[in-house]
Amino acid sequence: MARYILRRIVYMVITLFIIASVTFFLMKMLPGSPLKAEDKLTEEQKQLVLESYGLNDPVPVQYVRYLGNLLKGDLGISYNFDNTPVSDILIDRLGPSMQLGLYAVLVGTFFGIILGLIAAIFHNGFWDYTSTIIAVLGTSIPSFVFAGLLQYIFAVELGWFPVALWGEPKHMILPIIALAIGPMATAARFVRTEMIEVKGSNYIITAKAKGLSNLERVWKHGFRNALIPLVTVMGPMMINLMTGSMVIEKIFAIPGIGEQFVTSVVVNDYPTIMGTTLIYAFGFILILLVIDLLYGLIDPRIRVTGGGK
Amino acid sequence: MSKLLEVKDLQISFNTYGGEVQAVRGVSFDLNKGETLAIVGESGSGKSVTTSAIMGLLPKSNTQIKNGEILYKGKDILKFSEKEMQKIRGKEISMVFQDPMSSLNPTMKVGNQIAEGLIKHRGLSKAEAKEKAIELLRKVGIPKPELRVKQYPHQFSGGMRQRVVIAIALACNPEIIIADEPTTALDVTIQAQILELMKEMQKDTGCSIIFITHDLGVVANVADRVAVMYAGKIVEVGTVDDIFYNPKHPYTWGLLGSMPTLDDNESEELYTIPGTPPDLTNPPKGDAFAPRNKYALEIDTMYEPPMFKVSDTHYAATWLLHENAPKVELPDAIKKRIDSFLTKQQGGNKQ
Amino acid sequence: MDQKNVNNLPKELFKPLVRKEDTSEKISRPSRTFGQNARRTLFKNIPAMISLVVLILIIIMSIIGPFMNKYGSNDQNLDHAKMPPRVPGLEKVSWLGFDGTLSDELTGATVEQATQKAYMRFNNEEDYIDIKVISDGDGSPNSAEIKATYHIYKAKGLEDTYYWLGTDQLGRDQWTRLWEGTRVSLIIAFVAALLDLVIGVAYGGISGYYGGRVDNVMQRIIEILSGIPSLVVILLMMLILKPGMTSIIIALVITGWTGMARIVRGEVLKLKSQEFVLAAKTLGTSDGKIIRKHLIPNISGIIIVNTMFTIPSAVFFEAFLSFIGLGIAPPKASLGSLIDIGFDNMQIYPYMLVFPAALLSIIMIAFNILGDGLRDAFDPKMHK
Amino acid sequence: MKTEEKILEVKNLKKYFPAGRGKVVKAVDDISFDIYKGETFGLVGESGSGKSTAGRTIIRLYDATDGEVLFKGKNVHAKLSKSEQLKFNRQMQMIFQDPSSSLNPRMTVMDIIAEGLDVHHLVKNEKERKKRVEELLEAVGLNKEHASRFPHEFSGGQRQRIGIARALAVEPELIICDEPISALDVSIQAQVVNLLKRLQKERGLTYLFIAHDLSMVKYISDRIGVMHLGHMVELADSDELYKNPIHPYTKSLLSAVPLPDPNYERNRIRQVYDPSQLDTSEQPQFREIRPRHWVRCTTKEFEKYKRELEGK
Amino acid sequence: ACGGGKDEGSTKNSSGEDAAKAEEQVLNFINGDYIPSMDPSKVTDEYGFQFVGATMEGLYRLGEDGEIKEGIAKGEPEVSEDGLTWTFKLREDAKWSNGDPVTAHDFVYSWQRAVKPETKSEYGPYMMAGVIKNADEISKGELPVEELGVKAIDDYTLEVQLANPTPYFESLTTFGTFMPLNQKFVEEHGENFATSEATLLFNGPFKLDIKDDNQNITQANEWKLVKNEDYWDADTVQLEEINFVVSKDPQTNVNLYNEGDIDRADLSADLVDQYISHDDYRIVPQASVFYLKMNQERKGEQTPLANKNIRNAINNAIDREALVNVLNNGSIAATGLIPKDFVTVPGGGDFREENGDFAAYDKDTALEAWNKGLEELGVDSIELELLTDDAEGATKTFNENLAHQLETNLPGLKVNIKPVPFKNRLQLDTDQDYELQVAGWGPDYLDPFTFLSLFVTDGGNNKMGYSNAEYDQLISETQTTTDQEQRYQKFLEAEKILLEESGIAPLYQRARSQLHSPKIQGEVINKFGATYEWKWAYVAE
Ligand SMILES: Nc1ncnc2c1ncn2[C@@H]1O[C@H](COP(=O)(O)OP(=O)(O)OP(=O)(O)O)[C@@H](O)[C@H]1O
Ligand SMILES: Nc1ncnc2c1ncn2[C@@H]1O[C@H](COP(=O)(O)OP(=O)(O)OP(=O)(O)O)[C@@H](O)[C@H]1O
Ligand SMILES: [Mg+2]
Ligand SMILES: [Mg+2]
Repeated sequence: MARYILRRIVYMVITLFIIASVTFFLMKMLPGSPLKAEDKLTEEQKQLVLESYGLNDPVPVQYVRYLGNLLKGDLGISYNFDNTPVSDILIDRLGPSMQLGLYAVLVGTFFGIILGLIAAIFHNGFWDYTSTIIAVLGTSIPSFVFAGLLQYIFAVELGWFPVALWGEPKHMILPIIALAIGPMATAARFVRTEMIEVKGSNYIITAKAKGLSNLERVWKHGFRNALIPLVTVMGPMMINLMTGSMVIEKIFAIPGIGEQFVTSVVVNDYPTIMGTTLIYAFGFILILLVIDLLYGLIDPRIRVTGGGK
Repeated sequence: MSKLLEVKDLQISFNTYGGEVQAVRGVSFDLNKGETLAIVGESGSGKSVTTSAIMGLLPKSNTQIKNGEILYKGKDILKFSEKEMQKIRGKEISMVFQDPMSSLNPTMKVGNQIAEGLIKHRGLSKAEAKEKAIELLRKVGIPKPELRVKQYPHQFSGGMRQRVVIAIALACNPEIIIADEPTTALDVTIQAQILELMKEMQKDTGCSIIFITHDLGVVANVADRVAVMYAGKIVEVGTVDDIFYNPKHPYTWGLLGSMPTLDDNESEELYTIPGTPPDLTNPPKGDAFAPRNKYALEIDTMYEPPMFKVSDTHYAATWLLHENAPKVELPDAIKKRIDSFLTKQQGGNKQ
Repeated sequence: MDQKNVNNLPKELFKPLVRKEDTSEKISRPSRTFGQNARRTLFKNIPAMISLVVLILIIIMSIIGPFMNKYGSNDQNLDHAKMPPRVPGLEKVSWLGFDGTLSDELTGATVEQATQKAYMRFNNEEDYIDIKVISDGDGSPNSAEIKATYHIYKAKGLEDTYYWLGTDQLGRDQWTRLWEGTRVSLIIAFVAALLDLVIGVAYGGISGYYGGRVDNVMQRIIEILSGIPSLVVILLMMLILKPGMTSIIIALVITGWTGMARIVRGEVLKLKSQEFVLAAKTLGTSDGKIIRKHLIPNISGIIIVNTMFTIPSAVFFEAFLSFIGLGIAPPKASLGSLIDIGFDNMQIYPYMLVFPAALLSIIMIAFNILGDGLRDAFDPKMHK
Repeated sequence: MKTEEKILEVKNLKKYFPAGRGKVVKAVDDISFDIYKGETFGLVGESGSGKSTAGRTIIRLYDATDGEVLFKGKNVHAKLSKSEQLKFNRQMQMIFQDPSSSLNPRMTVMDIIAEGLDVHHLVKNEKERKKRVEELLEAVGLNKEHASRFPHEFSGGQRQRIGIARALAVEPELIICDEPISALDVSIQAQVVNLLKRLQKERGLTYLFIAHDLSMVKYISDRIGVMHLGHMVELADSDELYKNPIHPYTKSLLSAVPLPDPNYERNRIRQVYDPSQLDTSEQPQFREIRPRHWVRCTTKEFEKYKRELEGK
Repeated sequence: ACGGGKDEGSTKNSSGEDAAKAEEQVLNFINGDYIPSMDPSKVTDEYGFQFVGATMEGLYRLGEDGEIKEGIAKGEPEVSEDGLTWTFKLREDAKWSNGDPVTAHDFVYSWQRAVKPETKSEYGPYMMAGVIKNADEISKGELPVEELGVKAIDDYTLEVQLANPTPYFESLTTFGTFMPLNQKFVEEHGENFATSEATLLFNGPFKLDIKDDNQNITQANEWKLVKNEDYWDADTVQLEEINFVVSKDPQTNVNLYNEGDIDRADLSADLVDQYISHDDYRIVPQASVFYLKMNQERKGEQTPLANKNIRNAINNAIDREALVNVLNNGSIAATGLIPKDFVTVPGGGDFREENGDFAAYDKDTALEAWNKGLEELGVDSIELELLTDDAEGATKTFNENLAHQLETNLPGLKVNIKPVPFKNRLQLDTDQDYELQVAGWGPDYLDPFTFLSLFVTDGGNNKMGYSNAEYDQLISETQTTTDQEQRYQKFLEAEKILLEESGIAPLYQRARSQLHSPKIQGEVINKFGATYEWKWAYVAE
């Protein structure tokens, strides 16, 4: 087990290295420069500043330097924010995003599972259709429309929640709802399909033959077996949500990484883009590992040491 | 002998897209205390549907029980509510399924799967149930049961899994065990072990067994009585000896004849039943077996044959037993084989 | 038949049966292919069929819709800017919102003050503004409330003009732009989905079929690609390429195909050890032919279903790109860019948001339901 | 019919599968046997003993880990040119176990059977193709109306016959039958077995017949090999094997076969196979204990078995 | 142009009456983005200048209408005959927030720091080169930093040598880049200077306060300005606290305003319709001008825009009133390069009025020129690419309307809009890889030079192949001319040249529309540098 995890970690490092390299060279294809007052400077002045950033060096030199710094854990200084290490940005901005994303995934998954279970138990009945409709709406309505509506209805019209801003628990409610709708719909869908499938399987019939009631069957036998596909989709979804949603963060004025990330791309803040990408990639790969380990926990047939296939 | 279970003129249909599948078309049989009744017949003949009906396991959505009753200790369980059925399932009547891998929950410890029924029906505490589970595993011949209860099904071999399934079925000392092809997925050697185990268990607990299979060899091994099913009907029923040494229905002949024995001369062709079973959405008029029957009579295309009594224990549904029917001899191949069996038996020589 | 009758059956019936033909191997059921079964299952799925019809209507409308009135998609007329929807016939039914009026609730210290505000708000066309007092107010700030209804068509002397879905800030007909935008969005989505399909199927097919090291390498590549946030890749592509439909499509495809490739690979892995594939191999069938004739047809269902889900997500992603300002180049519209504009006007000109957002949602819902329906249709377990 | 001409020679064939973490599954571990032209060679053994793997390796569906397979004296695992490969494909064919997965559900019976004809360009035009397919259908007892139907419309036995027709289409000399009847109903099994026997007679085919149902194997085979855990433990003429099983595994296998004879069954004494009783002092080898009767054993066991045989 | 007088009009609201002061002098604002930098030498953006301006003080401050008010400098400077040597007397009661006095050395240190290459300052060289002696050479590393033309005669006397007689130098010194810096403090914190509250030092009316003293300023999402009690003119400062929080979505901001959470919300064009009748609605004119750049030479090749008739045709074909109508945010049509109400011609009126309209909308003239141009080029249709960016909300419809106007008024013209992110637009501009481009310019000091120097031949911001020797000559002369009247004549003439041959086509002069709480009084809005000046602001009842 330990060896397996160790191997996976080595493997993660390699993947991260490749991702870092790929993004680095992608970044180099971007037009524009890190200059902030670019439109005011003369060519000469620009070159001088670029020089001081080391951007006039050949790309391979920059690449080696970048990797070197990376090894030291140095993600560089943001081009957009004066004298601000990328790590500071990540630390400050990831917090709210991760908080929101995590709660949204948890809340969404929780309600999604309930919806899905209801749908599966009352397969082809009223509750099934209702929960399916909710799930379809959830995946179909764009989050910005949904977030705008939430803000308008619950904050502006009804005044139940603050319009926007960040800091107190009450500020989190609307953004969490807006974010949770996606995971909820996805979870509901997956749980429903899987549960219906599982319900037809032999061991559920065996359980029925043992004299267990419908609820006991679904809960004790069905649910865990329906969990694997759910874990498979929810993992990456969690990373996506935890690395921020530009739209939600903008609408609710949340100091998160998602909004920052889009800005970074638009203003060519390479170090921040790279840093965010690496964090995302790291989270992504890590979650894949966690998912694999979870598989083992959920389903004892899947031996973790089997090589993850 | 008392009748534990009586099935009377059971008729079950399924509503499907292609029409109504008449899966069981008037099945009657009874099961005595402590006996093993084997039901044989080819795939789709309605064996599983019949037994699932006894357990109340048929899907509600498209099943139609058109007629008949299933009397368990005199009460018609077809009229039971789901709650009442839950009390019977696993406690009074339990079931062993064909595929030991898929009928165990892969994510649940074996011990818990056994204990579940005990907790539910016998009201045992968790610890007690676990004790009992270990005992059951020991009983079905699994070594080191204390360790094994904590393991998952995939850590068991096929044969051991089937033992676990049997342990689950035995857990609450049921009156009836229904075994739906419990050995079909297993190797011959393991099959033999399982059959031995089941017989032993029956001796211990005195339960009755309904044993479904299509392997006549297995039937010969386990059964006291045999019912042969074809196209949703029982076409012949009798004691094992009746069926194997004095078969009356041409379909039974076909089943017997198509199995080579180790002594068979290979140059002879096997006796076969030509063609394929009928489509149950649209069963033929008269005897469903007629199109595949070498000995079919004109009347077969018009009327369904009733059960003719051959002896007190032996009945068969074929017009050939009618007094007006031409006398048809057992096909040679089968006759020869039965003869060889009988001579061997008289010689009593067995290695 | 009772037991009694059995004994009195005529003897001649007990003659051996003479068969005219060997019917034992006959198959009586009508021949139905998997595809036909799938189609029947689909046709019986009412929500899916409704979705299909709705989608077909939308597609038809996206083609003919712009020609249904006299306005071109870029016919700007600033005098007619921000006109509310007005539909002949429906204009009589005021609550439908197609009566061509703008209305707003305004507050002031007194009714006069509020009315004054209303006049100001609606171009001072006092003659065409109906004022309904909601509360009289007591002189304190914002205590008086009125509802003002502005008959803008009349005010502008456009009694005979109808903009069915209103106009945008440049006075362009929203109806025309909505359908044109739908067309653009759908084209983007369809082409992106098609390319996803081609690349994904080829990649997944090769990776799964050849397996081993090839598969390993190809899977690692996918893994790395998914480790890079798709937004980075898409935004980068949008920055590097010339803005426009092509680059949006390319950007969508670059990140989109991996999903399809994964699914196809998984299916191919399952299928390739099936015995019919082995049989083809033993017959000497070439790899290409095996992939084409044996594997792809058997996963076509899953491919179609997945494509059905790709389309709405492409529509949606295009909308998102528009939302962050990287969408389709003006003056072309897409659903996304219309929603983007509508979003900014949400509270005052809700019609600018409502129609495109509703249409987008309908498209998404319809594709999702249709996708679900197809999934069921292609699942043999669902065939009856 | 049977000749002494070797059509297939399997020499020290090994097939290992990687099983992760550097482990391997030795699915087939050093087996050798010959098949003579026109005979039926039966291969039995419990599930997972490597029978299918052996069959598939012989027909080159798997690359051998080690060892040789000579078909008519030519090594089929050597690098073959495309045309040689095609020629080989024509001469050796396979019938599969699972009638539901061995036919492409999206192809008509016509296309399934004609696939070999197309690959090897055995027919010139559509008409001839149709004619050949109809002939083949007839040969396996189906009628020509079936050609336009899809596999799922057939029963298991019919499907298996379609599979046989597909194999026959290219007129092979050797057919590997990988449990062609295990998944079929009893009443249908006999149909297929009779068909296979008839075709063998008519066309002089050679079969490698894999099954775990010993009574059927005994019935159809001329010689039988018994496999256990990837090894061939015993090989003999079928009668000889039944009369004089030597290897304890063979004995236990034979003693477990259920027979449709209640009396016999009542008295059955099953022999339990206990590998720990085997001699482990040296690596066992495949030895000919009697002419045409081979057993895998150590020298000590060899002596013991010989004595037992003589004692009979 | 220096009004040395103290706090007059500081407690007057727009109508000139005194309003009652509220008990609690606290304001709540939204900031459109994070503060990217608080280092005066490095600040480049609106928000940086805003908060540097509020927390620091240079030689002078700007009051109402760009009036120069005393800062650290006392009274007006002494200027030499040739206009090249300026001597400032500094006040002695000015203190840093750590108690150190603010001295002339602080200015010397700061200005040197701003120009020397190691600082990586972008605005330092930009603002000082050509203004302060040797600044250009130093920024290129050609001269040591000590050679910069700025000297502390004594602790409270600062002498500045200019490169050219720069009449607007006083206004320059109000700008962020020219703030003093406490050398000891800056060097003590080295790299970390101005990154967190703890590494900032103030000498202005307010102090920046972030909850976490050590959080990087650029990452703070909420902060406040609190009154600096050590400020020499602290008595004048009435606001106790101004709270800021970052929020970018205009709709959200308006909602927050309506909930009373904030005291000002900028409106996007789309929101104007809804709030135009709101009591708190107001328009804040700005001095930024937007114009159409017409590239005459794309990647070394002449474009159709090299033809003067074509350019004139385009210039005349634009209906600017319609455009500002589309913008819908109070912006007004621009008729020249110099914005309205920016500078006044000495002895005359507003520069804009003096020089008149150069961008008349006249379809007929446009068409005539167009046909002539086409004939000269020998073509009958032209396709042009219009490069735009996404920097401002309404630009999408604006661009569409602009393109539409050009296409309808000039038959045979096809305009393809190419929207790219701001940064990309700048890159394409630098590469001169475009045909038409909507660009804008905001002033950095109160002098026409900030606009008119843009288009000298090969100028760093020309990038459109515009070249006119006469224009170049006039512009360069303005740098050496000390006589203001003459100097302005040259500016007037230069603008005329540029616009009469349609070097650019002016589009609009930007304004901001906002909801603005009436309780805010005495707030000054600047045309450059820090947008808002709160030194004299207070909260009314
Ligand atoms: N839920 C169902 N819906 C529709 N038809 C069904 C259903 N269950 C069984 N059938 C049909 O009923 C008939 C009898 O099936 P049953 O499972 O009893 O056969 P069996 O004798 O047990 O066969 P096997 O040996 O293959 O298990 C078959 O034709 C089958 O297709
Ligand atoms: N492709 C493969 N990869 C890895 N292991 C395999 C593969 N194919 C077979 N094996 C393993 O090789 C062993 C022999 O398998 P094989 O299928 O040859 O057995 P068999 O005798 O045909 O069994 P059955 O009677 O179940 O068909 C088994 O342990 C199996 O798990
Ligand atoms: Mg069954
Ligand atoms: Mg096998």
